[in-house]
Amino acid sequence: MAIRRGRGVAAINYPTGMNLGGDPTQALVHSTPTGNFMVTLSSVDLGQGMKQIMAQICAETIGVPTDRVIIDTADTDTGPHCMGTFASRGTHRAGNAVIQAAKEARQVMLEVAAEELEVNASDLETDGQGNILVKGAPQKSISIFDVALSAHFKRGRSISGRGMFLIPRSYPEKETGAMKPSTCYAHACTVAEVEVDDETGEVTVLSVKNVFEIGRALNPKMVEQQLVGGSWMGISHALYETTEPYYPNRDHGGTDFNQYLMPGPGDLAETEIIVLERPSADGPFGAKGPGEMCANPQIPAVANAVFDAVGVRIDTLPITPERILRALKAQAAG
Amino acid sequence: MELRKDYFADVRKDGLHEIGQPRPRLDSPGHVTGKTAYFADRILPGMLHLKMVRSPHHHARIRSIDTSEAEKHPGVVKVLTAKDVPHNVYTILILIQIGPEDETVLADGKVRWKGEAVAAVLAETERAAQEAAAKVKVDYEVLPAVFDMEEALKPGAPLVNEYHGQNYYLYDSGECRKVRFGDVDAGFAEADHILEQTYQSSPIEHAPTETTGCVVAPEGNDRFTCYTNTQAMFFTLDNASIILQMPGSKLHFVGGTVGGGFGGKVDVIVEPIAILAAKLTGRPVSFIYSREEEMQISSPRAAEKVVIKDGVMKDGRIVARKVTGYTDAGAYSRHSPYGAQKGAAHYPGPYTIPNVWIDTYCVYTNRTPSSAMRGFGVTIGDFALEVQMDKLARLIGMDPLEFRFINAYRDGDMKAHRQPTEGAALIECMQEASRAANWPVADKYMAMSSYRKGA
Amino acid sequence: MSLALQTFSTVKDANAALQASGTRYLGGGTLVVRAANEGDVSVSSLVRVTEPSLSAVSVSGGKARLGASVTMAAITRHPELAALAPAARAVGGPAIRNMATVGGNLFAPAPYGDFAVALLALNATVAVEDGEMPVETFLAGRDTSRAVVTAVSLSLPEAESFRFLKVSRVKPKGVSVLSIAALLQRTADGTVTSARIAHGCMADRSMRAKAAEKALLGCKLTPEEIAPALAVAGEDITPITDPIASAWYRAEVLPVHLGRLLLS
Amino acid sequence: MAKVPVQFTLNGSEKAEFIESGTTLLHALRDKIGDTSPKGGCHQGTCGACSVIIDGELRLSCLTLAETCDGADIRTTAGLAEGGVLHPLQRAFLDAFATQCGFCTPGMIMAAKALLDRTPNPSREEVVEALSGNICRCTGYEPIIQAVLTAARADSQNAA
Repeated sequence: MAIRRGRGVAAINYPTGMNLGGDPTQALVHSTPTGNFMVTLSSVDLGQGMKQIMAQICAETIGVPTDRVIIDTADTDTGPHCMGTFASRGTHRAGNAVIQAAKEARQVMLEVAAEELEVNASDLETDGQGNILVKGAPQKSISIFDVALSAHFKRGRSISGRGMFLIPRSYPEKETGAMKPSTCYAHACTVAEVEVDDETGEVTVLSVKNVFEIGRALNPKMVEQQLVGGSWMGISHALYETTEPYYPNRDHGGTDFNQYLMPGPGDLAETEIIVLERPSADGPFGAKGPGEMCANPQIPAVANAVFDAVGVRIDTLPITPERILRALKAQAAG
Repeated sequence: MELRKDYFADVRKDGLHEIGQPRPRLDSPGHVTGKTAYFADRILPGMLHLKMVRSPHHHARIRSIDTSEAEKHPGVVKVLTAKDVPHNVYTILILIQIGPEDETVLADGKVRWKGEAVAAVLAETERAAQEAAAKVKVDYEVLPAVFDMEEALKPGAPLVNEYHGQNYYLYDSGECRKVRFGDVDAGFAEADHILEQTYQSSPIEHAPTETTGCVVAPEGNDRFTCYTNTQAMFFTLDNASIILQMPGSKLHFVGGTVGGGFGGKVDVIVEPIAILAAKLTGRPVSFIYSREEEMQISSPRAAEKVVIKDGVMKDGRIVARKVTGYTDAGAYSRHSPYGAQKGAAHYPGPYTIPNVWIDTYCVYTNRTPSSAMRGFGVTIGDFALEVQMDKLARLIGMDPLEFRFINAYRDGDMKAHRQPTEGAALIECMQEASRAANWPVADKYMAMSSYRKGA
Repeated sequence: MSLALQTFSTVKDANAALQASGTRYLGGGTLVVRAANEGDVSVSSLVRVTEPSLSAVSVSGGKARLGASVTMAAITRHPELAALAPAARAVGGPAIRNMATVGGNLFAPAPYGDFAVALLALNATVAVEDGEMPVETFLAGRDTSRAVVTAVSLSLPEAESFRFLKVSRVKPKGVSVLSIAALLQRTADGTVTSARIAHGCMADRSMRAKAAEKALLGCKLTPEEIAPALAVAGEDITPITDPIASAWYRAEVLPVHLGRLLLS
Repeated sequence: MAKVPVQFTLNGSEKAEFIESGTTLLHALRDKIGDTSPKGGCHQGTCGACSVIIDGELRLSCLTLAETCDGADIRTTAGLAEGGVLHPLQRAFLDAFATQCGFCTPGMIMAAKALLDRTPNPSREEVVEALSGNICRCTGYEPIIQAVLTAARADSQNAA
C-alpha cells in the first residue's frame, strides 16, 4: 500500500454576464419621506447575497449608510424587468442598473439640498453618513433626512431614479465566429495538492490554494463566502458528482443525498483564498462576476494533481476511485 | 481570505464608504431564526397538491392515456393531460429568438426521455395525488432510444426530437457554432509536437437544498399569484404567459428568496402547469419537486465531450488549437444551444494562440434534458483545456506553470473570436499562485504583466 | 386511502395486525416513513408497539440483549456496549442514529445495514414472538418475514477480538462502499483459532466470508500469512452496483480493505 | 380520513391539534402549527434540513410521525432566540458569515445545539460528526464548523 502525493495547477478566465449580451436589467430607486432609499428590482437572490450587495451599491452611490437602504425584490408587480440571476450577471448587470438609478436620485437629492442651502448642486458632496456638505465648507451642511422631508412636503420633488443596463446583443458571424461574447472577464489560478491511495484509487485533497481576480470585492466577507463554497464545489465536481455514474448507461442514477456524492464536512481540503482586484471598465465599482468561475479551476487542478501523484490520466469526470483504480491496473499491466 | 491590494494598485480606488466593507448580510438574521420565507413557506388554505405521472420509458409512442380511474380516486380534483395546455409545445429561449419550439409541457403522443411529464394529478393531499398517479393508465409503444452523442450523430440513429428533424441543433452557421481564426492547418504543419486528446464528463446535479417548486394562488380578480424559486422572474412569467396563452398582466410572480440555485432553477417547468391547475380548479396549487425529481428529473449540467488537438513548439508556444465540443442536450433544447455556443466563445481559453478552429455541437439524445449550471458552457471546457495544458507542458518537458505564462493572454492580444483582450489578469493570478503555493517559476515570468504599453 | 398508524401495547397484537395487506411495521421510520413519503402507495398502514421490553438493553455474564427498538445512538452511549459502538456509529448521521433501530437495520438493503454486518460476524440471535433464530437464518428469510422482531442477543466480544470497518466515499457520514466485521479468536502467540467474518455490500444483504474465515485458521495476522485468506475473500460474493460504486470496484477493493482491517 | 389528536410542547408552549393519521411531524409543524423553520429538503432523511430536537435528541421531523410525539418536548430553531436576543449559535452563524441561501441553516443550528447541549466544548472532529447528517450546498461547511466552535467558546466564556 502506498499513499502517493501530487500537485497540479490550472488557470482560467470566465466571462461576466450572458454570453453575447442582450440581457437587460432595470432598477428603480426612490427616497422615503425621511431619507431612506428603496431599491426596487425583480432580481433574484439565490443565497449569494444579491440583496445585500445591491444595498451597498445603492448606499455608496447615494451617499448614505447601507442600513438606510431597503431592497424590494423580486415581485413582478413592483420590480422592473431583470433577465435573471445566472451567468455571473447579477452583481454586474443589476449593480450597474442600481448605480444609474441611484445617481439620478442623488442628483435630485443634491438639487433639493442646494435649494435649502442656497448653493449650487455641483458644489455639494455627501459624507457617507447621511449628510450633504458644501465642498470646502463642511460646516455648511444638511442632513439627507431633512432634504427628503423638504423634497416631499415643501418642494414637491420626487427623489427617485431609473436605471437600465444592457450590453447590446452580439450576433456571431457565421463562418468566422467573430463575436463579442462578454465585456469583462474574471480570472483564477488554483494549485491543488492531493494524496492518492494506489490500492483503492481513493483521493484526498489536502489543500487548494486559489487566487481569484474578480475586479472588485464589493463586500469582502461575502466574496469569501462564495469563493470558499465555490472551491468546495469545484473539488466536489472533480471527484464526486454525477447523476449518471455509468454514463452513457442510464442506470443507477442517484435519487438522494446519500447516493449523490459531495464532500462531507470531514472531507474538507485546507483552503486558501487570495483575491486580486483589477477593476473592470464597465463593472459596478469595477466588479466582475465571481459566482461561477470560482468553482472551475479546482477541477483540472485536482485532475493534474492526481496524475502527478500516480501517473495516470483520468480524462473523464468525475475522477472516481474506480476510474483511478482501473487506470492503475492498466498501467501495471503495461 | 487575503486581499492583495498591491496588484493593480494603480487602477484601484480605495476610500469608499460602503463598497469594500464587510457589512453583515441583511438576510442572515432571517436565516438563523428560521423566519426567512421561502416559496414553500406559503401554506395556503385549501391548497391542492400536484404530482406528475412520468414516463417509465426512454422513448415511446403514447397510444392512449386513461385517467378515468385516477379521477375517481378519493381526494382527486382533476387530472391534466396535454389537451388541457393551451400552447403545449414551447421552448424557453424563444424569448430571445432561439427556436424552434421543441418541448411539451405534458407529453403529446410521444415521450422522449425517462421521466418526462405525461399527466398532472391534483388532489387534496400528496398521498391522494400519489395514489391516483399510480392509477393513470398509459399505453406505450416503446421505441428505440439513443443515449450516446456519437451514436446519436450517426446516420440511421433513432430521431430523438421531430421538431429539430436531426439529432443536433441547427445554428445559422450549420450543424455547429464555428470559430475560425488564422490557419490551423498551417499551425499544425509548423508545430514541433501535435497532441490530440478527448475529455468527457457525465451529467451532474445542482443539488440545491431547496427543491424546485412553486405555490400558486388564484386571486379572485382573474389574476394568479405565483410564489416561486425561479432564478429569473420575468423570463418565467413571460414563458408562462405564452404557454398558457394568458396575458402577462394576469400573472403576478413573487420570489427572490431561493434556497440555492446554481443554474438549476432557470428552466420554466413547474410554474406554467401549476398556474394552469390553479386556473382550472379555482384552488391554490402546490407543485414542489421531490428530492428524487430534483436529482433525476430536473435538468442536470450537460454531459460533454471535448476533443482538443494542439500544435506546440519546443519553446512552449502553442501555435494551433482545434477544439470540437459536444454538449448532450438530452431530449430537448432548454438552454443547451446557448451553452454550446458559449463554449465556442470561450475556447481556446485564456491563451493567445494564432491559429484556432472551434466547432461546438448541441446534440439530442433520449436523456433527461440538460440545461444551465454554474459555469455553463465553460466548466467542462476548462477541465479539458487545463488538463491538456498540463499534458502539453509535460510533452515538451516544461514546468506546467511556466508553460502557461508563455501562452497567457495579455491586454491587446487578439482573441480567436476577434475581440482584443481587455482587463487581463491571468498572469498576476499565476504569479500570486506561484508565491502562495511555493511553486517557483523563473524570474522573467514573475516580472511579466498583463499590461502592454499602448494597449 | 391514506396512511394510518396503529399503536399496540403488545407484540402479539401487532403481529396480528401485520397480517393485513399493505401493513408495515414502524421502527425508527428511516425506511418505512421514507418509502411512504416517496410515494410508495403499497404501504397504507403502519403498526407500532409500545411494549417497554422492545427498548430495553440488558447486559449480563458477557451477553447482551438488545430490544429491537433500541437505537444506534443508545448503543453508542451504553458503557457496556463499547464493542458495538463503532458499528452503531457507522449508521447515518446523529439524527438518523437517534431514530434507526437494531431491528430496522436487519431489514436495511445494501448499501445500508452496516450494524447487521456486525451482528452477523458476532453470530447474534434474532428473537421474534414465538422463538429465536441465528441472524444468518433470519437475514436469508427476511423478505418474507412478517413477524415483529423483538430483540437481538449476542455474546459481547473481547475488545481485541472484534474489528469493524466501514469504507465510504463521503466522510464522516457516507453510505458504504463496503463494510467488514471480523470476530477473531487468537492464541497467546497470535495464531487464529476461530474466525467469523461478515461483509456488507457484497450481496443485497450482509453475508459471511466463509472461505476467508477458513483460510485464516492457523494463521498469524501478518501480510504473508493472511494472503491466502485475502485471495479467497471474494469467493461467492455478488457485490451490488449502485451510485456509490460498481460491483467491480467493490470486489477489487474488498481484499485490500480486509487486509488492512486484519493488519490494523 | 381519520383525524387523531396530538398534543406536545413546542418551544415551551402547549400545542394540541387534530391531524390526519400518518402525518409527519414536519408537515404537522409547518402546515398545521405554522412553524416553518424546519425545512423539507428531501423527505428522505438524507439532508437534515428538517432537524428538530425531541425530548433532548436530534431527530428528523420528515421521518417522524406526529402521532408518535404525543406528550413530547419539541424544540425548533424558531424558538431558539429568547426575548428577541439571539442564541449564541445564531449569533455565531451571523458573525461567521455561515449562511448563504439559508435553507439548511435552521437544521444546522438544531444539529449544533444538540451537540452543544451534551458536549459544551467540542473538538473540531465532534463538530464535524455532529453536522454530518446535514447537507449544505453553498458554504463548503467550513464557515459553519467555525461558527459552531465559536459559539461553544462564547458559551463556555459566559458560563465561566
